Amino acid sequence: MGSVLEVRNLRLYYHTGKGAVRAVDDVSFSLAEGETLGLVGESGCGKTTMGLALLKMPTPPGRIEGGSILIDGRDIVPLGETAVRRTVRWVKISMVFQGAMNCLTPVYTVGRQMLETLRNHKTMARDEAERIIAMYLGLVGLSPETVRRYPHELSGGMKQRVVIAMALFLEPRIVILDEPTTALDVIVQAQIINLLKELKRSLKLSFLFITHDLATEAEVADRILVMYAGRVAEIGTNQQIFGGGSGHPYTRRLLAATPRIHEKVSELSFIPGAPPDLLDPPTGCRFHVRCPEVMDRCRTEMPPLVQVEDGHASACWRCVHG
Amino acid sequence: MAERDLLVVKDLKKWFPVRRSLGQWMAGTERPAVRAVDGVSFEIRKQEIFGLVGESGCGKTTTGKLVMKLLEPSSGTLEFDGMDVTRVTAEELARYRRNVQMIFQDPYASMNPRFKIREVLDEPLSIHKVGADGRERADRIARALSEVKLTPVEEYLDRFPHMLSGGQRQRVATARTLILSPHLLVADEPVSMIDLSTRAEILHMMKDVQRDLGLSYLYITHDLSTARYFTDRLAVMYLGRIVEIGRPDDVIGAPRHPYTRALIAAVCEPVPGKVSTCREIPIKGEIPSAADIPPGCRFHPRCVFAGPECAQEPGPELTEVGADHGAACKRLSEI
Amino acid sequence: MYRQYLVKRILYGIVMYVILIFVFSLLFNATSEQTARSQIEEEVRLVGASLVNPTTEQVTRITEERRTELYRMYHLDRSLLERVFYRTWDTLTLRFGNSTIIKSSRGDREVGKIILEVIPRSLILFTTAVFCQLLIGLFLGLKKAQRAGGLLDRTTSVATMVVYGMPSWWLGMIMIMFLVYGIPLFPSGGLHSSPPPSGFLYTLDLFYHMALPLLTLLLIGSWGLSLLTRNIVLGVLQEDYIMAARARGLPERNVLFGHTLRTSAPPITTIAILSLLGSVSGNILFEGIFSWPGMGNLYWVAVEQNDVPVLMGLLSITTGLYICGLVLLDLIYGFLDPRIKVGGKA
Amino acid sequence: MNGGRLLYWLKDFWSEFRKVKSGLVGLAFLLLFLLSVVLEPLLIPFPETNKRWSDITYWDENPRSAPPFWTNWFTGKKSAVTERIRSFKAEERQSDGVTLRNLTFPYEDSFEYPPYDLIVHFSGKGSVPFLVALQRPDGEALELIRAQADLTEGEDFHVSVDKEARDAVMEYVRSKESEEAMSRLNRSALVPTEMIFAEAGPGMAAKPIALKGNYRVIVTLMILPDAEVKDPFLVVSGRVSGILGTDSSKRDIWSGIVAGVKWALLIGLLTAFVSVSVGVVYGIMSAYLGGWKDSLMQRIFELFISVPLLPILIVMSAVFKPSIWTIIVMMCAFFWVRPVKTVRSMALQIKEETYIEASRALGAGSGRIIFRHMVPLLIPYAFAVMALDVPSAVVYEATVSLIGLGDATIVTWGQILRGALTGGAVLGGLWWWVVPPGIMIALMGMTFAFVGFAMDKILHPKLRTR
Repeated sequence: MGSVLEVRNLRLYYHTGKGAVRAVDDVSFSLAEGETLGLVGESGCGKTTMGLALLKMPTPPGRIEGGSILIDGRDIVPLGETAVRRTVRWVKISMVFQGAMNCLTPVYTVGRQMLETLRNHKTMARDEAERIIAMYLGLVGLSPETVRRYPHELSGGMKQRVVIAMALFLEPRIVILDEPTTALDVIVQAQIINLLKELKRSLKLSFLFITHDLATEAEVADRILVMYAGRVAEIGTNQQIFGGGSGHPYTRRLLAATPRIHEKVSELSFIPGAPPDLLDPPTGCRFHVRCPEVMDRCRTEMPPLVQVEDGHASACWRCVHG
Repeated sequence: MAERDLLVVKDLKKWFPVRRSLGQWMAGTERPAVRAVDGVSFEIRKQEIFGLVGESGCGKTTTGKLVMKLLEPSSGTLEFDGMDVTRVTAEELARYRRNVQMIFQDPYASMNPRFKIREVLDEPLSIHKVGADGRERADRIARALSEVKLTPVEEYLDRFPHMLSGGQRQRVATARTLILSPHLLVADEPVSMIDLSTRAEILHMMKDVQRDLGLSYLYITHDLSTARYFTDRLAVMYLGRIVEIGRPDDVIGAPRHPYTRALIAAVCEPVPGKVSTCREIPIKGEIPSAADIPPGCRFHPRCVFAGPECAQEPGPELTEVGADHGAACKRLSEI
Repeated sequence: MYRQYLVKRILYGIVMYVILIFVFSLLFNATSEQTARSQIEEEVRLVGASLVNPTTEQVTRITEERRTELYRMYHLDRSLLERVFYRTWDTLTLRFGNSTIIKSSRGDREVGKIILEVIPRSLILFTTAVFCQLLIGLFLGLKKAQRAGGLLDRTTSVATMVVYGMPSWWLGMIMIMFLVYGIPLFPSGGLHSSPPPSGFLYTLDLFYHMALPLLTLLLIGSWGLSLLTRNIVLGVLQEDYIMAARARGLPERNVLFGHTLRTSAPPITTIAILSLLGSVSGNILFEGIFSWPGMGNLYWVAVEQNDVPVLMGLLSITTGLYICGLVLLDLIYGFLDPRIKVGGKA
Repeated sequence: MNGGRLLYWLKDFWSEFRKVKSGLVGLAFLLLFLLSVVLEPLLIPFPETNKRWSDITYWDENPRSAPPFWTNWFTGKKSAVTERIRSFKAEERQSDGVTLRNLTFPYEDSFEYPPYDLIVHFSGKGSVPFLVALQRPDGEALELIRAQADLTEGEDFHVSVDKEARDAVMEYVRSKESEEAMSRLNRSALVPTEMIFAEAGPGMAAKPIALKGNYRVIVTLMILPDAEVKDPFLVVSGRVSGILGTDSSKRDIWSGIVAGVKWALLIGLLTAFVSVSVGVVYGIMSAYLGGWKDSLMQRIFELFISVPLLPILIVMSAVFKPSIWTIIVMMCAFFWVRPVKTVRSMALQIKEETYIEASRALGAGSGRIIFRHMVPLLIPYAFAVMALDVPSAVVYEATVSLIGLGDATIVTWGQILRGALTGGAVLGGLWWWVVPPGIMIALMGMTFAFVGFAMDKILHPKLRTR
């Protein structure tokens, strides 16, 4: 099975003074070539940590405890820092960070930063590199002249496009997008989403699209992975999750809490309580404290990821004999 | 109008003069100004939730601050409960402050991190010297907290803001505004920084409070979907002016202004089957800067239906297009 | 854009200098006039003495005439404000009048010449010191930031504290006592050895004489800078764009010297030069200890001889140099920080 | 900030401060300094140091430029230590109405280098003829001084062997030396004490060898009925003296240093307190007022900041010949500018915080906003800035004193260093004169640096950067 990325039982903990925060706790999924996997969850569920873990760059004091990350079949967890830096980062897998607005070094022009990254990984003549940069800037809808601009001279939308172009021009196998549209206005947001769709089609890229907004996810992702408190709650295709057949109460509650534009929603539901403290998460299913359909079993045993239908799995005791 | 409107805003303007460079000053060019709010008129009835929707930089937050009298208007009038409050003396302002309160976007930043919740809630009381003694003030604070359903009250009084979740903090901020029993609450993006799962909870709380205390809301947001669910009437703003106003079902259900249409087209829905299709948004180019606003209809450079007359002065006025539904566009009939 | 910023800043510096000179003239007006009057009396006495067997009536008339003429020349007969205005004008056009006692090496008493003669020597010493301090401070600061909390970091921080309140001239005295009289390693002071060697040997000799003062200044100044650099660099290392740069697979060398140092350059240079300007004005007496014939030494001699015109001249020139330093500082900051050099939104 | 909250805040602050090791070291030194100021009378051997520092007569007994006594520990050849001998054996005899009192002062001499001088002190009233004699360990006794003391009430009378006993000693040496050695001996170069404490015998004039053992200085007083003699004591002026030795004008450096502590603390703290308070208030007002008032205040600030500190201080001191108080005022006049920049930017940052706008929306006036929201954040930080400002005030005063423009009527470390510079201490290698004052200035600086940086780390209002 031509999966570009294979994550098996990944565990990443933040070792703070007060103990180990289990940000990513035994997560497994795979990403096929040319496919977009949507990683959705509320703040603090470990989605950004997951993205950084794939680049083997957990923000300190985070550390990968266990599990493996296979890119094109090669596990990058045991690799040394220099090996990862030279052969994995931006070559095999690149990332558009959450605060893309200040991911460009303020004192260098856009062109110089792109040139530096390009020629660091591929030895090529200067004009050849400039040609590639101009091409990719064009792809994201920016004039080649942007190369001479400093970051502070660009608007939010333009900076977003530059960062996306930079994530693409080394033609990596996988591109991680962490909340790329959250800080933008709705129209610019739509334009960026359209851009990503075109890039996916033309460059046959596989995306890992991380966001907390279900609506954006439905717009972009082929398959969806819902995370809650560091663990996988549900995984399934776009149709399976959003088509009404979602298996996990958390996903169903989230969908019911998202206001719709095209039909008058009389009553907006919500989930009482707040996400659990990952220092000592609740026993059994981590959602059981807030789950309206909780059973005794949920409180004691951690539910396994159960196949509900082909390619659709959910970690909830209700699905076990459902 | 059967009942008198609570708040009437007529042709409100707020221009921020931009510092001219030495050269411009020499040449005597007229001082350029950022026209953040450029002639806005609307009214809010009693017990009504009025929404102000628009992209960032459209002037909705500035309008909120003008209503809160945190900023002095460049021109236009502001009428509250029948009284002209555009220019007020100090005591009139103090009384106005008791009637009109504000909830801010970032629940954490709107409270002094070094104050306990008790002190946060005590501030309005000590400012307006309400409550004869400590006991009455403590009682008012307890009542306000239970109003926003943060019970048992004792559990929260001695905690610091950083010990509460986003939702709880926004409840404390709301309680702080209710303590002086205002009539109008200006809420600037109250739920945009709160997690999806607790966002509806806060909106419910605000609706209950409105019903119990007969409040009106000026609800400012960029999120059209929440506006459709939460508001009774809403206005869409673009570059400092209202382009469409009316009930949410009309404005969002059957939008007449091209900009409103573009906004609605750009909003995504959590429904399957749209992965492969590119969303078609009827709009062109990027939003111009508020310092040099296009002549005539300010939307015409980006409007797909723009005709020659759209670029000529004067710009379109709000015209009735349905029951309690207006839009500002010269080519309403052709769209 | 940068040119406009440059012109504005220089003009601003000049205006500041004029105002300060006016304030100084006003502040020290009483004493300056007093010395002016005594100089005039002396000149008048000379005139009187040089007359060949004059009658008493003739002597008083000529001296009286000479005195009123001199009073008018020095504008002493005008109102206070005018007098101060004229003195300001003289100071601005570098006409400081004559010194009471001090003579320049070529023997003339004109204050302007005396000061002009000593400025280059001070500049040599202090610019080299500032340059070395910047270099050491930057390099050490970077090393400390790389391994924050390490042994090097802790020891240098303690050194900074020890040196924090130490007067540089005192350290100079100690260095002379131990490294000149104790172990004769360095010359005891002065610019060069008494029969100044010529050509290349001269510069060698000059450096040999400058070595001890330079060493002392470095011991005092470079620690503070290294702590400063460390804090700023540590701050920048937490920024998003540094994480992004690392994520792009750039080698640590590029990330540290390229992105981090280049971004922290403007704040570092600002505070570094500001603190060095402060220390230069603080270490002015330093030269007296090493009898290094610069401006500091002249201050020392002027105070000893109580030579007011020289003191006034020195104060004006030092303030002028100080303001040039501040203006230069802003220009460098503007050059290094594109947000100023290239200006606002496109 | 009512009492309760202040106490709570202090407890909280102390729990943080305790964690910073360097801060505690600084605090320990600070307490040491304060203690030395309080215990000054006990620490200082010369009680009137403060008033009579530049009065030469007060220090007359001390040896000139003598190193500290503990230098003896490091050399084989020991030098006599300056000491004051108060214990004596007194015998009285009455003969025809006149009381003859014999005072015997024991002096144990175990040094290779004999003391410079022996000085007999006593007070009382009336005129008292007296005789001073020395009994040597080798049994020899020689009469040193025979003179008449006219005592006036309340005044201390003293007589020095070095000055008065030169002839007697010459006689003694002549009786021991050969004629030929005596002719070569130059009378004025003779050091009396070297002779009387040396081995008696030929060649003692040229190369005296120290005679160790117990000496006895016997003072015989003939007290007439109306005369009276009280509290006699003997001062041995040795080659090494005091904890930190003496300077070229015989002043005890240890006394000067200890006396200087209080002045350094006073100058430092007063200047720092006044200038930082002014600076902080100026910064807050400038930030809060905003608009043209803010830019006007900034222009005034820039005017002051463009003035080089030391040169203006030197010139003003040269012209106005100030006392210490005017120096402090001058320093404050130029130091207040230093905290303005940081405090103003912090105040601006706070002013932009949403909770300030929320308070204004609640109806709070500017006074309330400044004192309820800005001051509790900035004032504690101002104390950290104050601590960091103290050392520079101390150094500037020392520098002004070094150049001779300081206030000579008081004892400061700067004055001591001034004396050292003009007294050629560096050339003469009198390290105990040059090193201690500088070390103390540096130590004071280090103390406040440790305390200041520790407070800065805790109190810096770490505003959330969005």
